[in-house]
Amino acid sequence: MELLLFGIAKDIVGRSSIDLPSKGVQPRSVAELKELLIADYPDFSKLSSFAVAVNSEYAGDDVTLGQDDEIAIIPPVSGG
Amino acid sequence: MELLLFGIAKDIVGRSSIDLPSKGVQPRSVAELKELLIADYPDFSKLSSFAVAVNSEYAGDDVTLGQDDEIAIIPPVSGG
Amino acid sequence: MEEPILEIVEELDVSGVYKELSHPASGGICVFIGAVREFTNNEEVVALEFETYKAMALKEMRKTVTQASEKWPVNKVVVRHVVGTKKVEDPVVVVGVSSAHRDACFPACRYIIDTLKQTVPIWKKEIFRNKEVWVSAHP
Amino acid sequence: MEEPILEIVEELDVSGVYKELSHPASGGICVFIGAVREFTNNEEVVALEFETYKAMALKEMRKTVTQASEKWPVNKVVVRHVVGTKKVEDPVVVVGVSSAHRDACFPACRYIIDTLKQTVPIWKKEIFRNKEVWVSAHP
Repeated sequence: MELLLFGIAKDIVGRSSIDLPSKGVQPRSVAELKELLIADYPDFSKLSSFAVAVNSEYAGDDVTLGQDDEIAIIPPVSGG
Repeated sequence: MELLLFGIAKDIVGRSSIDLPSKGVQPRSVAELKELLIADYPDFSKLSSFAVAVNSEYAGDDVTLGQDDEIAIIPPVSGG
Repeated sequence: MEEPILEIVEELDVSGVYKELSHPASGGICVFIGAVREFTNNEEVVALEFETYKAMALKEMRKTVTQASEKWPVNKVVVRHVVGTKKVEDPVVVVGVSSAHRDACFPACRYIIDTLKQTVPIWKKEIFRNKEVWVSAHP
Repeated sequence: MEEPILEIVEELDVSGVYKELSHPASGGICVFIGAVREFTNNEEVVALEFETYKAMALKEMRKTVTQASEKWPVNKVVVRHVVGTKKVEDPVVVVGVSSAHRDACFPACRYIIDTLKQTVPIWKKEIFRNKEVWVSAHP
Protein backbone atom coordinates (compact mmCIF):
# COMPACT_ATOMS: atom_id res chain seq x y z
CA MET A 1 0.00 0.00 0.00
CA GLU A 2 1.69 3.18 -1.23
CA LEU A 3 1.00 6.52 0.37
CA LEU A 4 1.63 9.67 -1.71
CA LEU A 5 2.64 12.86 0.07
CA PHE A 6 2.29 16.41 -1.22
CA GLY A 7 3.08 19.93 -0.10
CA ILE A 8 3.81 20.25 3.59
CA ALA A 9 3.00 16.54 4.11
CA LYS A 10 6.04 15.72 2.01
CA ASP A 11 8.16 18.11 4.11
CA ILE A 12 6.92 16.59 7.40
CA VAL A 13 7.68 13.03 6.33
CA GLY A 14 10.76 14.00 4.32
CA ARG A 15 9.74 11.88 1.32
CA SER A 16 7.16 12.06 -1.46
CA SER A 17 5.84 8.56 -0.76
CA ILE A 18 6.00 5.88 1.91
CA ASP A 19 5.10 2.24 1.93
CA LEU A 20 2.55 0.97 4.40
CA PRO A 21 2.36 -0.88 6.74
CA SER A 22 4.36 1.47 8.91
CA LYS A 23 6.12 -0.25 11.84
CA GLY A 24 4.08 -3.35 11.06
CA VAL A 25 0.76 -1.60 11.56
CA GLN A 26 -1.65 -1.73 8.59
CA PRO A 27 -4.41 0.92 8.62
CA ARG A 28 -7.80 -0.50 7.63
CA SER A 29 -9.58 2.83 7.25
CA VAL A 30 -8.91 6.50 6.58
CA ALA A 31 -9.44 7.23 10.28
CA GLU A 32 -6.82 4.65 11.26
CA LEU A 33 -4.40 6.02 8.69
CA LYS A 34 -4.75 9.52 10.12
CA GLU A 35 -4.15 8.25 13.67
CA LEU A 36 -1.13 6.31 12.53
CA LEU A 37 0.34 9.32 10.73
CA ILE A 38 -0.15 11.64 13.69
CA ALA A 39 1.44 9.05 15.98
CA ASP A 40 4.47 8.64 13.69
CA TYR A 41 4.75 12.32 12.68
CA PRO A 42 3.30 14.60 15.38
CA ASP A 43 3.67 17.65 13.08
CA PHE A 44 0.57 16.47 11.22
CA SER A 45 -1.48 17.51 14.25
CA LYS A 46 -0.24 21.09 13.82
CA LEU A 47 -1.80 21.47 10.36
CA SER A 48 -5.02 23.44 9.85
CA SER A 49 -6.44 20.15 8.59
CA PHE A 50 -5.53 17.37 6.24
CA ALA A 51 -7.61 15.13 4.04
CA VAL A 52 -7.02 11.71 2.56
CA ALA A 53 -7.69 10.72 -1.03
CA VAL A 54 -8.25 7.13 -2.07
CA ASN A 55 -7.77 6.44 -5.77
CA SER A 56 -7.67 10.21 -6.36
CA GLU A 57 -11.03 10.94 -4.70
CA TYR A 58 -11.51 12.63 -1.34
CA ALA A 59 -12.32 9.91 1.19
CA GLY A 60 -14.16 10.24 4.51
CA ASP A 61 -12.87 8.75 7.77
CA ASP A 62 -14.90 5.57 7.43
CA VAL A 63 -13.64 4.63 3.97
CA THR A 64 -11.78 1.29 4.10
CA LEU A 65 -8.34 0.94 2.58
CA GLY A 66 -7.42 -1.96 0.30
CA GLN A 67 -4.01 -3.28 -0.62
CA ASP A 68 -4.20 -1.93 -4.21
CA ASP A 69 -5.56 1.50 -3.42
CA GLU A 70 -3.58 4.63 -4.29
CA ILE A 71 -3.72 6.66 -1.13
CA ALA A 72 -2.65 10.30 -0.84
CA ILE A 73 -2.36 12.80 1.98
CA ILE A 74 -3.95 16.10 0.98
CA PRO A 75 -2.85 18.98 3.22
CA PRO A 76 -4.85 22.25 2.92
CA VAL A 77 -4.96 23.11 -0.80
CA SER A 78 -3.87 26.55 -1.96
CA GLY A 79 -4.02 26.68 -5.74
CA GLY A 80 -4.94 29.73 -7.78
CA MET B 1 -27.31 75.50 -33.08
CA GLU B 2 -26.33 72.09 -34.48
CA LEU B 3 -28.16 68.95 -33.53
CA LEU B 4 -26.33 65.61 -33.89
CA LEU B 5 -28.37 62.51 -34.65
CA PHE B 6 -27.34 58.91 -34.01
CA GLY B 7 -28.72 55.44 -34.52
CA ILE B 8 -32.43 55.32 -35.19
CA ALA B 9 -32.69 59.12 -34.70
CA LYS B 10 -30.55 59.52 -37.81
CA ASP B 11 -32.85 57.14 -39.69
CA ILE B 12 -35.98 59.01 -38.57
CA VAL B 13 -34.66 62.40 -39.63
CA GLY B 14 -32.78 61.06 -42.64
CA ARG B 15 -29.61 63.01 -41.80
CA SER B 16 -26.82 62.82 -39.24
CA SER B 17 -27.24 66.44 -38.18
CA ILE B 18 -29.70 69.32 -38.55
CA ASP B 19 -29.42 73.01 -37.95
CA LEU B 20 -31.75 74.66 -35.51
CA PRO B 21 -33.96 76.72 -35.46
CA SER B 22 -36.32 74.36 -37.24
CA LYS B 23 -39.15 76.14 -39.12
CA GLY B 24 -38.19 79.36 -37.36
CA VAL B 25 -38.71 77.89 -33.89
CA GLN B 26 -35.72 77.99 -31.53
CA PRO B 27 -35.90 75.60 -28.56
CA ARG B 28 -34.78 77.20 -25.31
CA SER B 29 -34.64 74.00 -23.25
CA VAL B 30 -34.25 70.26 -23.64
CA ALA B 31 -38.00 69.88 -23.03
CA GLU B 32 -38.81 72.32 -25.85
CA LEU B 33 -36.38 70.55 -28.15
CA LYS B 34 -38.06 67.20 -27.52
CA GLU B 35 -41.51 68.68 -28.22
CA LEU B 36 -40.26 70.27 -31.41
CA LEU B 37 -38.70 67.02 -32.62
CA ILE B 38 -41.81 64.99 -31.94
CA ALA B 39 -43.93 67.61 -33.72
CA ASP B 40 -41.65 67.58 -36.78
CA TYR B 41 -40.90 63.84 -36.74
CA PRO B 42 -43.74 61.89 -35.11
CA ASP B 43 -41.70 58.67 -35.25
CA PHE B 44 -39.74 59.95 -32.24
CA SER B 45 -42.82 59.32 -30.12
CA LYS B 46 -42.68 55.62 -31.07
CA LEU B 47 -39.23 55.10 -29.51
CA SER B 48 -38.84 53.38 -26.13
CA SER B 49 -37.32 56.65 -24.98
CA PHE B 50 -34.77 59.15 -26.12
CA ALA B 51 -32.39 61.38 -24.22
CA VAL B 52 -30.66 64.62 -25.09
CA ALA B 53 -26.99 65.39 -24.52
CA VAL B 54 -25.68 68.94 -24.26
CA ASN B 55 -21.93 69.28 -24.82
CA SER B 56 -21.64 65.48 -24.60
CA GLU B 57 -23.32 65.15 -21.19
CA TYR B 58 -26.79 63.77 -20.55
CA ALA B 59 -29.12 66.75 -19.96
CA GLY B 60 -32.44 66.79 -18.08
CA ASP B 61 -35.58 68.42 -19.50
CA ASP B 62 -35.00 71.75 -17.73
CA VAL B 63 -31.47 72.32 -19.06
CA THR B 64 -31.37 75.48 -21.20
CA LEU B 65 -29.86 75.45 -24.66
CA GLY B 66 -27.36 78.06 -25.83
CA GLN B 67 -26.38 79.01 -29.35
CA ASP B 68 -22.92 77.44 -29.06
CA ASP B 69 -23.94 74.18 -27.41
CA GLU B 70 -23.33 70.87 -29.13
CA ILE B 71 -26.63 69.07 -28.81
CA ALA B 72 -27.22 65.41 -29.57
CA ILE B 73 -30.22 63.12 -29.65
CA ILE B 74 -29.46 59.89 -27.80
CA PRO B 75 -31.90 57.09 -28.66
CA PRO B 76 -31.84 54.00 -26.40
CA VAL B 77 -28.22 52.87 -26.25
CA SER B 78 -27.32 49.27 -27.06
CA GLY B 79 -23.56 48.87 -26.90
CA GLY B 80 -21.74 45.78 -25.74
CA MET C 1 -6.02 53.19 -9.94
CA GLU C 2 -3.67 53.88 -12.81
CA GLU C 3 -4.89 55.94 -15.76
CA PRO C 4 -7.43 53.65 -17.49
CA ILE C 5 -7.22 52.67 -21.16
CA LEU C 6 -10.50 53.72 -22.81
CA GLU C 7 -10.86 53.32 -26.56
CA ILE C 8 -13.30 53.15 -29.45
CA VAL C 9 -11.67 51.03 -32.17
CA GLU C 10 -12.43 49.63 -35.60
CA GLU C 11 -10.61 46.37 -34.97
CA LEU C 12 -10.53 44.72 -31.56
CA ASP C 13 -7.66 42.38 -30.71
CA VAL C 14 -8.23 40.94 -27.27
CA SER C 15 -5.12 38.77 -27.10
CA GLY C 16 -2.95 41.49 -25.50
CA VAL C 17 -5.40 42.64 -22.83
CA TYR C 18 -3.82 40.46 -20.16
CA LYS C 19 -0.46 42.20 -20.63
CA GLU C 20 -2.12 45.60 -20.33
CA LEU C 21 -3.74 44.61 -17.03
CA SER C 22 -0.76 42.85 -15.49
CA HIS C 23 0.51 44.67 -12.40
CA PRO C 24 2.83 43.56 -9.57
CA ALA C 25 0.14 44.29 -6.95
CA SER C 26 -2.63 42.52 -8.89
CA GLY C 27 -3.28 38.91 -7.95
CA GLY C 28 -6.55 38.87 -9.90
CA ILE C 29 -7.53 39.92 -13.40
CA CYS C 30 -11.09 39.66 -14.67
CA VAL C 31 -11.81 40.17 -18.37
CA PHE C 32 -15.20 40.25 -20.05
CA ILE C 33 -15.48 39.95 -23.82
CA GLY C 34 -18.74 40.56 -25.63
CA ALA C 35 -19.00 38.92 -29.04
CA VAL C 36 -21.52 38.69 -31.89
CA ARG C 37 -23.97 35.83 -31.41
CA GLU C 38 -25.32 33.83 -34.33
CA PHE C 39 -28.98 34.03 -33.36
CA THR C 40 -31.29 36.58 -31.74
CA ASN C 41 -34.74 35.20 -30.88
CA ASN C 42 -34.10 32.32 -33.28
CA GLU C 43 -33.36 34.65 -36.19
CA GLU C 44 -29.97 34.31 -37.84
CA VAL C 45 -27.82 37.40 -37.44
CA VAL C 46 -25.70 38.22 -40.51
CA ALA C 47 -23.79 41.07 -38.88
CA LEU C 48 -23.96 43.78 -36.25
CA GLU C 49 -23.30 47.41 -37.05
CA PHE C 50 -22.06 49.68 -34.28
CA GLU C 51 -22.22 53.46 -34.27
CA THR C 52 -21.10 55.80 -31.51
CA TYR C 53 -21.04 59.39 -30.37
CA LYS C 54 -17.34 59.07 -29.70
CA ALA C 55 -16.53 62.12 -27.54
CA MET C 56 -19.47 61.41 -25.25
CA ALA C 57 -18.87 57.64 -25.23
CA LEU C 58 -15.32 58.13 -23.93
CA LYS C 59 -16.59 60.56 -21.27
CA GLU C 60 -19.26 58.11 -20.12
CA MET C 61 -16.75 55.25 -20.08
CA ARG C 62 -14.49 57.34 -17.86
CA LYS C 63 -17.36 58.14 -15.46
CA THR C 64 -18.22 54.46 -15.21
CA VAL C 65 -14.63 53.42 -14.56
CA THR C 66 -14.25 56.16 -11.94
CA GLN C 67 -17.40 54.94 -10.20
CA ALA C 68 -16.06 51.39 -10.24
CA SER C 69 -12.74 52.52 -8.78
CA GLU C 70 -14.62 54.26 -5.96
CA LYS C 71 -16.57 51.10 -5.16
CA TRP C 72 -13.70 48.58 -5.41
CA PRO C 73 -9.90 48.84 -5.00
CA VAL C 74 -8.80 48.29 -8.59
CA ASN C 75 -5.32 48.79 -10.05
CA LYS C 76 -5.79 48.83 -13.82
CA VAL C 77 -8.79 49.05 -16.16
CA VAL C 78 -9.16 48.60 -19.91
CA VAL C 79 -12.38 49.31 -21.81
CA ARG C 80 -12.42 48.98 -25.60
CA HIS C 81 -15.49 49.00 -27.82
CA VAL C 82 -15.74 48.59 -31.57
CA VAL C 83 -17.50 50.64 -34.21
CA GLY C 84 -18.38 49.42 -37.69
CA THR C 85 -19.65 46.12 -39.00
CA LYS C 86 -18.91 42.90 -37.11
CA LYS C 87 -19.62 39.28 -37.96
CA VAL C 88 -20.54 36.28 -35.82
CA GLU C 89 -17.89 35.48 -33.16
CA ASP C 90 -16.13 38.83 -33.65
CA PRO C 91 -15.39 40.51 -30.31
CA VAL C 92 -17.21 43.84 -29.92
CA VAL C 93 -16.27 44.94 -26.43
CA VAL C 94 -13.61 44.06 -23.88
CA VAL C 95 -13.65 45.16 -20.25
CA GLY C 96 -10.68 44.18 -18.10
CA VAL C 97 -9.91 44.94 -14.46
CA SER C 98 -6.94 43.98 -12.30
CA SER C 99 -6.90 44.16 -8.52
CA ALA C 100 -5.09 42.65 -5.53
CA HIS C 101 -7.85 40.08 -4.97
CA ARG C 102 -10.64 38.60 -7.08
CA ASP C 103 -13.26 40.04 -4.71
CA ALA C 104 -12.64 43.39 -6.42
CA CYS C 105 -11.96 42.62 -10.08
CA PHE C 106 -15.03 40.41 -10.63
CA PRO C 107 -17.70 42.87 -9.42
CA ALA C 108 -15.86 45.89 -10.88
CA CYS C 109 -15.69 44.23 -14.32
CA ARG C 110 -19.37 43.29 -14.12
CA TYR C 111 -20.33 46.79 -12.99
CA ILE C 112 -18.45 48.40 -15.88
CA ILE C 113 -20.01 46.23 -18.61
CA ASP C 114 -23.51 46.53 -17.07
CA THR C 115 -23.25 50.32 -16.80
CA LEU C 116 -21.65 50.68 -20.24
CA LYS C 117 -24.67 48.94 -21.75
CA GLN C 118 -27.00 51.38 -20.01
CA THR C 119 -25.25 54.71 -20.41
CA VAL C 120 -22.52 54.77 -23.05
CA PRO C 121 -23.81 56.23 -26.36
CA ILE C 122 -23.16 53.29 -28.65
CA TRP C 123 -25.88 51.89 -30.88
CA LYS C 124 -26.14 48.46 -32.39
CA LYS C 125 -28.09 47.52 -35.49
CA GLU C 126 -28.82 43.84 -36.05
CA ILE C 127 -28.58 42.89 -39.71
CA PHE C 128 -30.78 39.88 -40.50
CA ARG C 129 -31.30 38.32 -43.94
CA ASN C 130 -34.40 40.40 -44.67
CA LYS C 131 -34.38 43.29 -42.21
CA GLU C 132 -32.31 45.57 -40.01
CA VAL C 133 -33.24 46.50 -36.45
CA TRP C 134 -31.77 49.11 -34.10
CA VAL C 135 -31.59 47.16 -30.85
CA SER C 136 -33.80 48.44 -28.00
CA ALA C 137 -35.06 51.41 -30.02
CA HIS C 138 -38.72 50.41 -29.81
CA PRO C 139 -40.76 49.12 -26.86
CA MET D 1 -21.41 22.40 -22.80
CA GLU D 2 -18.63 21.28 -25.11
CA GLU D 3 -15.83 19.09 -23.73
CA PRO D 4 -13.91 21.43 -21.38
CA ILE D 5 -10.18 22.10 -21.69
CA LEU D 6 -8.58 21.17 -18.35
CA GLU D 7 -4.82 21.29 -18.03
CA ILE D 8 -1.90 21.43 -15.63
CA VAL D 9 0.95 23.18 -17.42
CA GLU D 10 4.49 24.36 -16.78
CA GLU D 11 4.11 27.53 -18.86
CA LEU D 12 0.82 29.44 -19.05
CA ASP D 13 0.16 31.60 -22.11
CA VAL D 14 -3.18 33.34 -21.63
CA SER D 15 -3.20 35.27 -24.92
CA GLY D 16 -5.02 32.53 -26.85
CA VAL D 17 -7.75 31.77 -24.31
CA TYR D 18 -10.25 34.03 -26.06
CA LYS D 19 -9.95 32.01 -29.26
CA GLU D 20 -10.49 28.77 -27.34
CA LEU D 21 -13.69 30.14 -25.79
CA SER D 22 -15.11 31.79 -28.89
CA HIS D 23 -18.34 30.11 -30.01
CA PRO D 24 -21.11 31.24 -32.39
CA ALA D 25 -23.75 30.96 -29.64
CA SER D 26 -21.65 32.79 -27.04
CA GLY D 27 -22.30 36.50 -26.66
CA GLY D 28 -20.33 36.65 -23.43
CA ILE D 29 -16.91 35.41 -22.36
CA CYS D 30 -15.57 35.84 -18.83
CA VAL D 31 -11.93 35.09 -18.09
CA PHE D 32 -10.23 35.13 -14.71
CA ILE D 33 -6.45 35.16 -14.46
CA GLY D 34 -4.66 34.66 -11.17
CA ALA D 35 -1.13 36.06 -11.04
CA VAL D 36 1.74 36.25 -8.57
CA ARG D 37 1.51 39.32 -6.36
CA GLU D 38 4.58 41.17 -5.16
CA PHE D 39 3.63 41.33 -1.49
CA THR D 40 1.84 39.10 1.02
CA ASN D 41 1.14 40.81 4.34
CA ASN D 42 3.77 43.44 3.47
CA GLU D 43 6.46 40.83 2.89
CA GLU D 44 8.09 40.78 -0.50
CA VAL D 45 7.43 37.57 -2.41
CA VAL D 46 10.39 36.34 -4.45
CA ALA D 47 8.53 33.48 -6.13
CA LEU D 48 5.69 31.01 -5.74
CA GLU D 49 6.21 27.30 -6.13
CA PHE D 50 3.25 25.15 -7.17
CA GLU D 51 2.95 21.42 -6.72
CA THR D 52 0.00 19.23 -7.66
CA TYR D 53 -1.41 15.73 -7.45
CA LYS D 54 -2.09 15.81 -11.15
CA ALA D 55 -4.51 12.92 -11.71
CA MET D 56 -6.70 14.03 -8.83
CA ALA D 57 -6.43 17.73 -9.72
CA LEU D 58 -7.78 17.07 -13.21
CA LYS D 59 -10.62 14.97 -11.75
CA GLU D 60 -11.54 17.70 -9.28
CA MET D 61 -11.38 20.37 -12.01
CA ARG D 62 -13.77 18.29 -14.08
CA LYS D 63 -16.21 17.90 -11.16
CA THR D 64 -16.14 21.65 -10.58
CA VAL D 65 -16.75 22.45 -14.23
CA THR D 66 -19.58 19.91 -14.40
CA GLN D 67 -21.19 21.50 -11.35
CA ALA D 68 -20.89 24.95 -12.94
CA SER D 69 -22.46 23.66 -16.17
CA GLU D 70 -25.39 22.30 -14.15
CA LYS D 71 -25.92 25.66 -12.46
CA TRP D 72 -25.50 27.92 -15.50
CA PRO D 73 -25.95 27.38 -19.27
CA VAL D 74 -22.34 27.56 -20.43
CA ASN D 75 -20.96 26.68 -23.86
CA LYS D 76 -17.21 26.37 -23.39
CA VAL D 77 -14.87 26.22 -20.41
CA VAL D 78 -11.08 26.39 -20.08
CA VAL D 79 -9.21 25.78 -16.81
CA ARG D 80 -5.41 25.81 -16.81
CA HIS D 81 -3.17 25.85 -13.76
CA VAL D 82 0.59 25.99 -13.55
CA VAL D 83 3.08 23.87 -11.65
CA GLY D 84 6.64 24.86 -10.89
CA THR D 85 8.22 28.14 -9.87
CA LYS D 86 6.57 31.44 -10.84
CA LYS D 87 7.72 35.03 -10.45
CA VAL D 88 5.83 38.26 -9.75
CA GLU D 89 3.23 39.06 -12.45
CA ASP D 90 3.43 35.55 -13.93
CA PRO D 91 -0.03 34.09 -14.52
CA VAL D 92 -0.65 30.96 -12.46
CA VAL D 93 -4.24 30.06 -13.30
CA VAL D 94 -6.73 30.93 -16.00
CA VAL D 95 -10.43 30.13 -15.87
CA GLY D 96 -12.53 31.05 -18.90
CA VAL D 97 -16.22 30.51 -19.60
CA SER D 98 -18.33 31.42 -22.63
CA SER D 99 -22.13 31.52 -22.65
CA ALA D 100 -24.98 33.10 -24.56
CA HIS D 101 -25.32 35.93 -22.01
CA ARG D 102 -23.09 37.44 -19.35
CA ASP D 103 -25.55 36.41 -16.62
CA ALA D 104 -24.10 32.90 -16.98
CA CYS D 105 -20.39 33.34 -17.73
CA PHE D 106 -19.63 35.73 -14.84
CA PRO D 107 -21.02 33.58 -11.98
CA ALA D 108 -19.82 30.34 -13.59
CA CYS D 109 -16.26 31.70 -13.89
CA ARG D 110 -16.35 32.91 -10.30
CA TYR D 111 -17.75 29.61 -9.08
CA ILE D 112 -15.01 27.63 -10.82
CA ILE D 113 -12.10 29.68 -9.45
CA ASP D 114 -13.62 29.79 -5.93
CA THR D 115 -14.21 26.03 -5.91
CA LEU D 116 -10.81 25.28 -7.46
CA LYS D 117 -9.14 27.11 -4.61
CA GLN D 118 -11.05 25.00 -2.08
CA THR D 119 -10.95 21.53 -3.58
CA VAL D 120 -8.34 21.03 -6.30
CA PRO D 121 -5.16 19.42 -4.90
CA ILE D 122 -2.64 22.10 -5.79
CA TRP D 123 -0.26 23.52 -3.20
CA LYS D 124 1.51 26.83 -3.21
CA LYS D 125 4.70 27.67 -1.35
CA GLU D 126 5.53 31.34 -0.90
CA ILE D 127 9.25 31.99 -1.21
CA PHE D 128 10.30 35.09 0.73
CA ARG D 129 13.84 36.39 1.12
CA ASN D 130 14.42 34.50 4.37
CA LYS D 131 11.76 31.83 4.57
CA GLU D 132 9.39 29.58 2.69
CA VAL D 133 5.77 29.01 3.71
CA TRP D 134 3.22 26.48 2.46
CA VAL D 135 0.12 28.67 2.14
CA SER D 136 -2.81 27.79 4.45
CA ALA D 137 -1.00 24.78 5.92
CA HIS D 138 -1.10 26.08 9.49
CA PRO D 139 -3.91 27.78 11.43
